[in-house]
Amino acid sequence: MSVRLTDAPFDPGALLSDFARNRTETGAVATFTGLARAEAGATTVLELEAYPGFTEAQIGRIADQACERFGLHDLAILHRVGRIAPGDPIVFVATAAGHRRAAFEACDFLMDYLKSRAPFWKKEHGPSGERWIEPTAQDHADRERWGG
Amino acid sequence: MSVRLTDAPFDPGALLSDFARNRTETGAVATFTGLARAEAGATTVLELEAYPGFTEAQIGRIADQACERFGLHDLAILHRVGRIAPGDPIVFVATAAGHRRAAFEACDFLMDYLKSRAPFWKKEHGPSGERWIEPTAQDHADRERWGG
Amino acid sequence: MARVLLFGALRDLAGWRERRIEAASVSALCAVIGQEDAALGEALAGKGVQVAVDQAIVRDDAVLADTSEVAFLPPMSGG
Amino acid sequence: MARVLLFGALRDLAGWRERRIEAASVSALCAVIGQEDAALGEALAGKGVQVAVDQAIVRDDAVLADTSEVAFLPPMSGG
Repeated sequence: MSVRLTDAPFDPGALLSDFARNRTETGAVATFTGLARAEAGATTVLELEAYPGFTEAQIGRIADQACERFGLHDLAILHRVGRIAPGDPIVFVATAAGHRRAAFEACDFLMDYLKSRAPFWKKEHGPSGERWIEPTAQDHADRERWGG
Repeated sequence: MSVRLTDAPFDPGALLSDFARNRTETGAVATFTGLARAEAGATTVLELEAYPGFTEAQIGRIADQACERFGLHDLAILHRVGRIAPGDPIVFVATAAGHRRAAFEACDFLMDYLKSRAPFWKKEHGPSGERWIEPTAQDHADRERWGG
Repeated sequence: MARVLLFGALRDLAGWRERRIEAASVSALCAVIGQEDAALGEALAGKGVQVAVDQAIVRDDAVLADTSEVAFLPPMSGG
Repeated sequence: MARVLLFGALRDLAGWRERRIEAASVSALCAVIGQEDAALGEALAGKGVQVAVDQAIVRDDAVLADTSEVAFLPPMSGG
Protein backbone atom coordinates (compact mmCIF):
# COMPACT_ATOMS: atom_id res chain seq x y z
CA MET A 1 0.00 0.00 0.00
CA SER A 2 1.39 3.38 -0.96
CA VAL A 3 0.10 6.87 -0.07
CA ARG A 4 2.27 9.75 -1.25
CA LEU A 5 2.24 13.46 -2.03
CA THR A 6 4.40 15.05 -4.70
CA ASP A 7 5.06 18.62 -5.83
CA ALA A 8 6.31 17.48 -9.26
CA PRO A 9 4.30 16.52 -12.37
CA PHE A 10 3.80 12.74 -12.71
CA ASP A 11 2.72 10.23 -15.36
CA PRO A 12 -0.27 8.13 -14.25
CA GLY A 13 0.64 5.48 -16.84
CA ALA A 14 4.03 4.86 -15.23
CA LEU A 15 2.24 4.34 -11.91
CA LEU A 16 -0.23 1.88 -13.45
CA SER A 17 2.58 -0.08 -15.14
CA ASP A 18 4.26 -0.57 -11.75
CA PHE A 19 1.01 -1.29 -9.95
CA ALA A 20 -0.29 -3.96 -12.36
CA ARG A 21 3.01 -5.84 -12.63
CA ASN A 22 3.66 -9.28 -11.06
CA ARG A 23 0.16 -9.97 -9.80
CA THR A 24 -0.95 -13.52 -10.46
CA GLU A 25 -4.06 -13.60 -8.25
CA THR A 26 -5.37 -10.06 -8.84
CA GLY A 27 -8.05 -10.24 -11.50
CA ALA A 28 -8.97 -6.57 -11.42
CA VAL A 29 -7.11 -3.25 -11.32
CA ALA A 30 -9.14 -0.03 -11.38
CA THR A 31 -7.58 3.42 -11.56
CA PHE A 32 -8.75 6.99 -11.44
CA THR A 33 -6.73 9.98 -12.63
CA GLY A 34 -7.96 13.49 -11.89
CA LEU A 35 -6.67 16.11 -14.34
CA ALA A 36 -6.63 19.90 -13.92
CA ARG A 37 -9.20 21.45 -16.28
CA ALA A 38 -8.56 24.68 -18.14
CA GLU A 39 -12.31 25.52 -17.92
CA ALA A 40 -12.00 27.16 -21.36
CA GLY A 41 -9.30 29.54 -20.13
CA ALA A 42 -11.03 30.47 -16.86
CA THR A 43 -8.41 28.52 -14.88
CA THR A 44 -4.77 29.11 -15.67
CA VAL A 45 -3.28 27.39 -12.61
CA LEU A 46 -4.64 25.24 -9.80
CA GLU A 47 -2.88 25.51 -6.45
CA LEU A 48 -3.13 22.62 -4.01
CA GLU A 49 -2.01 22.86 -0.41
CA ALA A 50 -1.61 19.98 2.04
CA TYR A 51 -0.65 19.71 5.71
CA PRO A 52 2.47 17.56 5.38
CA GLY A 53 2.40 14.52 7.66
CA PHE A 54 -1.21 15.05 8.69
CA THR A 55 -2.53 14.76 5.14
CA GLU A 56 -0.75 11.47 4.40
CA ALA A 57 -1.82 10.06 7.78
CA GLN A 58 -5.49 10.95 7.24
CA ILE A 59 -5.50 9.45 3.74
CA GLY A 60 -3.72 6.39 5.12
CA ARG A 61 -6.55 5.79 7.60
CA ILE A 62 -9.13 5.83 4.82
CA ALA A 63 -6.89 3.64 2.67
CA ASP A 64 -6.84 1.06 5.50
CA GLN A 65 -10.64 1.25 5.70
CA ALA A 66 -10.92 0.70 1.94
CA CYS A 67 -8.61 -2.33 2.05
CA GLU A 68 -10.72 -3.95 4.73
CA ARG A 69 -14.16 -2.95 3.43
CA PHE A 70 -13.52 -4.05 -0.16
CA GLY A 71 -11.03 -6.87 0.46
CA LEU A 72 -8.37 -5.19 -1.64
CA HIS A 73 -5.09 -6.89 -2.50
CA ASP A 74 -3.36 -3.50 -2.74
CA LEU A 75 -3.87 0.19 -3.41
CA ALA A 76 -1.81 3.21 -4.40
CA ILE A 77 -2.58 6.91 -4.04
CA LEU A 78 -0.43 9.75 -5.34
CA HIS A 79 -1.65 13.33 -4.86
CA ARG A 80 -0.05 16.38 -6.36
CA VAL A 81 0.48 19.57 -4.31
CA GLY A 82 1.69 23.01 -5.36
CA ARG A 83 0.92 24.79 -8.63
CA ILE A 84 -0.66 22.60 -11.32
CA ALA A 85 -1.10 23.51 -14.99
CA PRO A 86 -4.28 22.60 -16.95
CA GLY A 87 -4.04 19.04 -18.29
CA ASP A 88 -1.64 17.90 -15.56
CA PRO A 89 -2.65 15.01 -13.28
CA ILE A 90 -3.74 16.08 -9.79
CA VAL A 91 -4.46 12.70 -8.27
CA PHE A 92 -3.98 9.02 -9.12
CA VAL A 93 -5.73 6.18 -7.30
CA ALA A 94 -5.23 2.50 -8.14
CA THR A 95 -6.96 -0.47 -6.50
CA ALA A 96 -6.29 -4.20 -6.93
CA ALA A 97 -8.82 -6.92 -6.08
CA GLY A 98 -9.80 -10.44 -7.04
CA HIS A 99 -12.83 -9.24 -9.00
CA ARG A 100 -13.87 -6.04 -10.71
CA ARG A 101 -16.78 -4.90 -8.53
CA ALA A 102 -14.53 -4.52 -5.45
CA ALA A 103 -11.79 -2.74 -7.43
CA PHE A 104 -14.25 -0.25 -8.97
CA GLU A 105 -16.12 0.44 -5.74
CA ALA A 106 -12.95 0.95 -3.70
CA CYS A 107 -11.56 3.39 -6.28
CA ASP A 108 -14.86 5.30 -6.31
CA PHE A 109 -14.96 5.34 -2.47
CA LEU A 110 -11.40 6.65 -2.22
CA MET A 111 -12.04 9.45 -4.73
CA ASP A 112 -15.25 10.52 -2.94
CA TYR A 113 -13.23 10.77 0.26
CA LEU A 114 -10.36 12.65 -1.35
CA LYS A 115 -12.76 15.16 -2.91
CA SER A 116 -14.60 16.10 0.26
CA ARG A 117 -12.68 14.99 3.37
CA ALA A 118 -8.97 14.74 2.72
CA PRO A 119 -6.84 17.60 4.10
CA PHE A 120 -6.22 19.58 0.91
CA TRP A 121 -7.05 23.18 0.08
CA LYS A 122 -7.49 24.13 -3.52
CA LYS A 123 -7.30 27.54 -5.14
CA GLU A 124 -8.06 28.38 -8.76
CA HIS A 125 -6.02 31.13 -10.40
CA GLY A 126 -7.48 32.66 -13.57
CA PRO A 127 -7.68 35.89 -15.58
CA SER A 128 -10.46 37.11 -13.27
CA GLY A 129 -8.45 36.54 -10.09
CA GLU A 130 -8.23 33.67 -7.62
CA ARG A 131 -10.73 31.76 -5.53
CA TRP A 132 -10.70 28.92 -2.99
CA ILE A 133 -12.69 25.85 -4.01
CA GLU A 134 -14.86 23.99 -1.52
CA PRO A 135 -16.48 20.59 -2.09
CA THR A 136 -19.73 20.83 -4.04
CA ALA A 137 -23.10 19.56 -2.81
CA GLN A 138 -22.56 16.71 -5.30
CA ASP A 139 -19.21 15.88 -3.69
CA HIS A 140 -20.87 15.65 -0.26
CA ALA A 141 -23.76 13.58 -1.65
CA ASP A 142 -21.28 11.25 -3.38
CA ARG A 143 -19.41 10.66 -0.15
CA GLU A 144 -22.57 10.05 1.85
CA ARG A 145 -23.38 7.06 -0.39
CA TRP A 146 -20.77 5.14 1.61
CA GLY A 147 -22.16 5.99 5.08
CA GLY A 148 -20.06 7.37 7.96
CA MET B 1 -12.26 6.44 -29.73
CA SER B 2 -10.24 3.28 -30.12
CA VAL B 3 -11.40 -0.36 -30.04
CA ARG B 4 -8.72 -2.94 -30.79
CA LEU B 5 -7.83 -6.60 -30.35
CA THR B 6 -4.26 -7.84 -29.96
CA ASP B 7 -2.66 -11.26 -29.74
CA ALA B 8 0.49 -9.85 -28.07
CA PRO B 9 1.07 -8.96 -24.38
CA PHE B 10 0.55 -5.26 -23.62
CA ASP B 11 1.33 -2.76 -20.87
CA PRO B 12 -1.82 -1.03 -19.53
CA GLY B 13 0.33 1.80 -18.18
CA ALA B 14 1.62 2.72 -21.63
CA LEU B 15 -2.01 2.90 -22.81
CA LEU B 16 -2.99 5.15 -19.89
CA SER B 17 -0.02 7.46 -20.51
CA ASP B 18 -1.18 7.99 -24.10
CA PHE B 19 -4.84 8.27 -23.16
CA ALA B 20 -4.40 10.89 -20.40
CA ARG B 21 -2.01 13.13 -22.38
CA ASN B 22 -3.01 16.53 -23.82
CA ARG B 23 -6.46 16.79 -22.29
CA THR B 24 -7.18 20.24 -20.91
CA GLU B 25 -10.95 19.89 -20.38
CA THR B 26 -11.11 16.28 -19.21
CA GLY B 27 -11.24 16.28 -15.43
CA ALA B 28 -11.58 12.53 -15.03
CA VAL B 29 -9.96 9.43 -16.51
CA ALA B 30 -11.03 6.01 -15.20
CA THR B 31 -9.42 2.75 -16.29
CA PHE B 32 -9.96 -0.91 -15.73
CA THR B 33 -7.39 -3.62 -16.36
CA GLY B 34 -8.40 -7.26 -16.21
CA LEU B 35 -5.54 -9.64 -15.41
CA ALA B 36 -5.39 -13.40 -15.89
CA ARG B 37 -5.45 -15.11 -12.49
CA ALA B 38 -3.36 -18.18 -11.70
CA GLU B 39 -6.11 -19.43 -9.33
CA ALA B 40 -3.35 -20.86 -7.12
CA GLY B 41 -2.00 -23.01 -9.95
CA ALA B 42 -5.41 -24.25 -11.19
CA THR B 43 -5.09 -22.13 -14.33
CA THR B 44 -1.85 -22.30 -16.29
CA VAL B 45 -3.07 -20.57 -19.46
CA LEU B 46 -6.21 -18.68 -20.47
CA GLU B 47 -7.21 -18.92 -24.12
CA LEU B 48 -9.37 -16.17 -25.60
CA GLU B 49 -11.01 -16.46 -28.99
CA ALA B 50 -12.71 -13.66 -30.94
CA TYR B 51 -14.55 -13.47 -34.26
CA PRO B 52 -12.32 -10.98 -36.05
CA GLY B 53 -14.24 -8.06 -37.54
CA PHE B 54 -17.51 -9.01 -35.84
CA THR B 55 -16.05 -8.71 -32.35
CA GLU B 56 -14.61 -5.21 -32.90
CA ALA B 57 -17.85 -4.07 -34.56
CA GLN B 58 -20.02 -5.31 -31.68
CA ILE B 59 -17.77 -3.68 -29.09
CA GLY B 60 -17.78 -0.50 -31.18
CA ARG B 61 -21.57 -0.31 -31.03
CA ILE B 62 -21.52 -0.50 -27.22
CA ALA B 63 -18.67 2.01 -27.11
CA ASP B 64 -20.84 4.44 -29.10
CA GLN B 65 -23.70 3.85 -26.66
CA ALA B 66 -21.37 4.53 -23.71
CA CYS B 67 -20.11 7.79 -25.25
CA GLU B 68 -23.64 9.06 -25.67
CA ARG B 69 -25.13 7.77 -22.41
CA PHE B 70 -22.32 9.08 -20.19
CA GLY B 71 -21.24 12.11 -22.24
CA LEU B 72 -17.70 10.81 -22.61
CA HIS B 73 -14.93 12.87 -24.16
CA ASP B 74 -13.16 9.69 -25.31
CA LEU B 75 -12.68 6.01 -24.63
CA ALA B 76 -10.19 3.27 -25.44
CA ILE B 77 -10.60 -0.50 -25.33
CA LEU B 78 -7.87 -3.05 -25.97
CA HIS B 79 -8.71 -6.76 -25.63
CA ARG B 80 -6.20 -9.55 -25.76
CA VAL B 81 -6.89 -12.75 -27.73
CA GLY B 82 -4.93 -16.00 -27.94
CA ARG B 83 -3.05 -17.70 -25.11
CA ILE B 84 -2.57 -15.58 -22.00
CA ALA B 85 -0.28 -16.38 -19.06
CA PRO B 86 -1.33 -15.71 -15.43
CA GLY B 87 -0.61 -12.10 -14.47
CA ASP B 88 -0.87 -10.83 -18.04
CA PRO B 89 -3.47 -8.16 -18.89
CA ILE B 90 -6.55 -9.49 -20.73
CA VAL B 91 -8.47 -6.27 -21.22
CA PHE B 92 -7.91 -2.53 -20.77
CA VAL B 93 -10.72 0.03 -20.76
CA ALA B 94 -10.18 3.78 -20.35
CA THR B 95 -12.85 6.49 -20.22
CA ALA B 96 -12.46 10.28 -20.21
CA ALA B 97 -15.16 12.67 -18.99
CA GLY B 98 -15.58 16.11 -17.47
CA HIS B 99 -16.28 14.69 -14.03
CA ARG B 100 -15.52 11.46 -12.20
CA ARG B 101 -19.00 9.93 -11.85
CA ALA B 102 -19.45 9.66 -15.63
CA ALA B 103 -15.94 8.27 -16.14
CA PHE B 104 -16.39 5.60 -13.44
CA GLU B 105 -19.88 4.57 -14.55
CA ALA B 106 -18.94 4.31 -18.22
CA CYS B 107 -15.91 2.15 -17.39
CA ASP B 108 -18.07 -0.09 -15.20
CA PHE B 109 -20.77 -0.31 -17.91
CA LEU B 110 -18.24 -1.25 -20.60
CA MET B 111 -16.70 -3.97 -18.44
CA ASP B 112 -20.11 -5.46 -17.59
CA TYR B 113 -20.83 -5.63 -21.31
CA LEU B 114 -17.45 -7.14 -22.19
CA LYS B 115 -17.84 -9.81 -19.50
CA SER B 116 -21.26 -11.07 -20.57
CA ARG B 117 -22.12 -9.94 -24.09
CA ALA B 118 -19.02 -9.26 -26.17
CA PRO B 119 -18.14 -11.93 -28.75
CA PHE B 120 -15.28 -13.69 -26.94
CA TRP B 121 -14.94 -17.31 -25.91
CA LYS B 122 -12.68 -18.15 -23.04
CA LYS B 123 -11.07 -21.45 -22.12
CA GLU B 124 -9.04 -22.20 -19.01
CA HIS B 125 -6.17 -24.66 -19.32
CA GLY B 126 -4.88 -26.20 -16.08
CA PRO B 127 -3.30 -29.31 -14.62
CA SER B 128 -6.75 -30.94 -14.44
CA GLY B 129 -7.55 -30.29 -18.10
CA GLU B 130 -9.38 -27.54 -19.93
CA ARG B 131 -12.82 -25.97 -19.65
CA TRP B 132 -14.83 -23.27 -21.40
CA ILE B 133 -15.90 -20.38 -19.18
CA GLU B 134 -19.38 -18.86 -19.42
CA PRO B 135 -20.51 -15.63 -17.76
CA THR B 136 -21.49 -16.11 -14.12
CA ALA B 137 -24.89 -15.26 -12.66
CA GLN B 138 -23.11 -12.27 -11.09
CA ASP B 139 -21.89 -11.15 -14.54
CA HIS B 140 -25.47 -11.25 -15.88
CA ALA B 141 -26.81 -9.43 -12.81
CA ASP B 142 -24.09 -6.78 -13.17
CA ARG B 143 -25.01 -6.14 -16.78
CA GLU B 144 -28.72 -5.96 -16.02
CA ARG B 145 -28.08 -2.96 -13.73
CA TRP B 146 -27.77 -0.89 -16.90
CA GLY B 147 -31.06 -2.01 -18.50
CA GLY B 148 -31.37 -3.28 -22.08
CA MET C 1 -21.76 -23.24 -50.62
CA ALA C 2 -21.92 -21.23 -47.40
CA ARG C 3 -18.80 -20.84 -45.30
CA VAL C 4 -19.63 -22.16 -41.82
CA LEU C 5 -17.66 -21.04 -38.73
CA LEU C 6 -17.83 -22.55 -35.25
CA PHE C 7 -16.62 -20.80 -32.08
CA GLY C 8 -15.82 -21.76 -28.51
CA ALA C 9 -17.17 -25.04 -27.15
CA LEU C 10 -19.00 -25.75 -30.45
CA ARG C 11 -15.70 -26.01 -32.28
CA ASP C 12 -14.28 -28.45 -29.71
CA LEU C 13 -17.45 -30.55 -29.90
CA ALA C 14 -17.44 -30.63 -33.72
CA GLY C 15 -13.71 -31.18 -34.15
CA TRP C 16 -13.65 -28.56 -36.92
CA ARG C 17 -13.55 -24.79 -37.05
CA GLU C 18 -14.58 -23.97 -40.62
CA ARG C 19 -16.29 -25.87 -43.45
CA ARG C 20 -18.19 -25.21 -46.66
CA ILE C 21 -21.71 -26.64 -46.63
CA GLU C 22 -24.57 -26.37 -49.14
CA ALA C 23 -27.86 -25.11 -47.63
CA ALA C 24 -30.59 -22.62 -48.56
CA SER C 25 -31.28 -21.34 -45.04
CA VAL C 26 -29.87 -21.44 -41.53
CA SER C 27 -32.45 -24.02 -40.44
CA ALA C 28 -31.66 -26.20 -43.48
CA LEU C 29 -27.95 -25.89 -42.65
CA CYS C 30 -28.59 -27.01 -39.06
CA ALA C 31 -30.52 -30.03 -40.38
CA VAL C 32 -27.67 -31.01 -42.70
CA ILE C 33 -25.15 -30.73 -39.87
CA GLY C 34 -27.45 -32.63 -37.46
CA GLN C 35 -27.81 -35.59 -39.85
CA GLU C 36 -24.06 -35.98 -39.98
CA ASP C 37 -23.35 -35.26 -36.27
CA ALA C 38 -26.40 -35.49 -34.01
CA ALA C 39 -24.61 -34.14 -30.91
CA LEU C 40 -23.41 -31.07 -32.82
CA GLY C 41 -26.86 -30.53 -34.34
CA GLU C 42 -28.37 -30.53 -30.85
CA ALA C 43 -25.69 -28.15 -29.56
CA LEU C 44 -26.32 -25.67 -32.41
CA ALA C 45 -29.98 -25.52 -31.36
CA GLY C 46 -28.96 -25.14 -27.71
CA LYS C 47 -29.85 -22.31 -25.33
CA GLY C 48 -27.78 -19.20 -25.81
CA VAL C 49 -26.35 -20.11 -29.22
CA GLN C 50 -26.68 -17.18 -31.62
CA VAL C 51 -26.26 -17.29 -35.39
CA ALA C 52 -24.59 -14.56 -37.46
CA VAL C 53 -24.84 -14.39 -41.24
CA ASP C 54 -22.28 -12.10 -42.81
CA GLN C 55 -21.49 -10.79 -39.32
CA ALA C 56 -25.05 -9.77 -38.45
CA ILE C 57 -27.11 -11.72 -35.87
CA VAL C 58 -30.08 -13.43 -37.63
CA ARG C 59 -33.02 -15.73 -36.88
CA ASP C 60 -32.99 -19.41 -37.76
CA ASP C 61 -35.12 -18.98 -40.88
CA ALA C 62 -32.59 -16.59 -42.47
CA VAL C 63 -31.90 -17.36 -46.13
CA LEU C 64 -28.33 -18.15 -47.24
CA ALA C 65 -26.55 -17.16 -50.43
CA ASP C 66 -23.70 -19.10 -51.98
CA THR C 67 -21.22 -16.59 -50.57
CA SER C 68 -22.73 -16.35 -47.07
CA GLU C 69 -20.54 -16.62 -43.98
CA VAL C 70 -22.50 -18.36 -41.21
CA ALA C 71 -21.13 -18.26 -37.67
CA PHE C 72 -22.51 -20.20 -34.68
CA LEU C 73 -21.80 -18.27 -31.48
CA PRO C 74 -22.14 -20.02 -28.11
CA PRO C 75 -22.58 -17.95 -24.91
CA MET C 76 -19.94 -15.21 -24.86
CA SER C 77 -17.55 -14.22 -22.11
CA GLY C 78 -14.76 -11.68 -22.39
CA GLY C 79 -12.67 -9.61 -20.01
CA MET D 1 4.34 29.29 22.98
CA ALA D 2 2.25 27.15 20.67
CA ARG D 3 3.10 27.02 16.99
CA VAL D 4 -0.04 28.10 15.07
CA LEU D 5 -0.60 27.09 11.43
CA LEU D 6 -3.29 28.44 9.10
CA PHE D 7 -4.39 26.70 5.88
CA GLY D 8 -6.37 27.61 2.78
CA ALA D 9 -8.61 30.67 2.86
CA LEU D 10 -7.75 31.31 6.55
CA ARG D 11 -4.15 31.99 5.62
CA ASP D 12 -5.15 34.46 2.89
CA LEU D 13 -7.50 36.21 5.29
CA ALA D 14 -4.88 36.44 8.07
CA GLY D 15 -1.98 37.40 5.87
CA TRP D 16 0.24 34.92 7.71
CA ARG D 17 0.80 31.18 7.59
CA GLU D 18 2.60 30.41 10.83
CA ARG D 19 3.11 32.21 14.15
CA ARG D 20 4.00 31.48 17.77
CA ILE D 21 1.28 32.51 20.19
CA GLU D 22 0.97 32.03 23.98
CA ALA D 23 -2.30 30.37 25.07
CA ALA D 24 -3.36 27.64 27.51
CA SER D 25 -6.14 26.15 25.36
CA VAL D 26 -7.54 26.27 21.85
CA SER D 27 -10.42 28.52 22.94
CA ALA D 28 -7.98 30.88 24.71
CA LEU D 29 -5.84 30.93 21.55
CA CYS D 30 -8.89 31.84 19.44
CA ALA D 31 -9.69 34.68 21.86
CA VAL D 32 -6.13 36.05 21.62
CA ILE D 33 -6.25 35.95 17.82
CA GLY D 34 -9.76 37.49 17.76
CA GLN D 35 -8.66 40.46 19.86
CA GLU D 36 -5.92 41.26 17.41
CA ASP D 37 -7.88 40.48 14.20
CA ALA D 38 -11.65 40.30 14.65
CA ALA D 39 -12.34 39.03 11.11
CA LEU D 40 -9.87 36.19 11.53
CA GLY D 41 -11.25 35.35 14.97
CA GLU D 42 -14.72 35.05 13.48
CA ALA D 43 -13.42 32.93 10.61
CA LEU D 44 -11.66 30.51 12.99
CA ALA D 45 -15.00 29.93 14.73
CA GLY D 46 -16.73 29.54 11.36
CA LYS D 47 -18.71 26.55 10.10
CA GLY D 48 -16.57 23.68 8.89
CA VAL D 49 -13.28 24.86 10.44
CA GLN D 50 -11.57 22.01 12.28
CA VAL D 51 -8.71 22.32 14.73
CA ALA D 52 -5.81 19.86 14.98
CA VAL D 53 -3.37 19.81 17.88
CA ASP D 54 -0.19 17.89 17.17
CA GLN D 55 -1.88 16.52 14.03
CA ALA D 56 -4.96 15.11 15.78
CA ILE D 57 -8.40 16.72 15.42
CA VAL D 58 -9.51 18.16 18.79
CA ARG D 59 -12.41 20.08 20.38
CA ASP D 60 -12.16 23.78 21.16
CA ASP D 61 -11.50 23.23 24.87
CA ALA D 62 -8.34 21.20 24.18
CA VAL D 63 -5.42 22.17 26.39
CA LEU D 64 -2.16 23.40 24.79
CA ALA D 65 1.40 22.74 25.86
CA ASP D 66 4.31 25.00 25.12
CA THR D 67 5.41 22.73 22.29
CA SER D 68 1.94 22.22 20.77
CA GLU D 69 1.39 22.60 17.04
CA VAL D 70 -2.11 24.01 16.44
CA ALA D 71 -3.55 23.92 12.93
CA PHE D 72 -6.79 25.58 11.78
CA LEU D 73 -8.28 23.62 8.89
CA PRO D 74 -11.02 25.20 6.74
CA PRO D 75 -13.30 22.95 4.62
CA MET D 76 -11.15 20.51 2.68
CA SER D 77 -11.21 19.67 -1.01
CA GLY D 78 -8.73 17.46 -2.81
CA GLY D 79 -8.66 15.53 -6.08
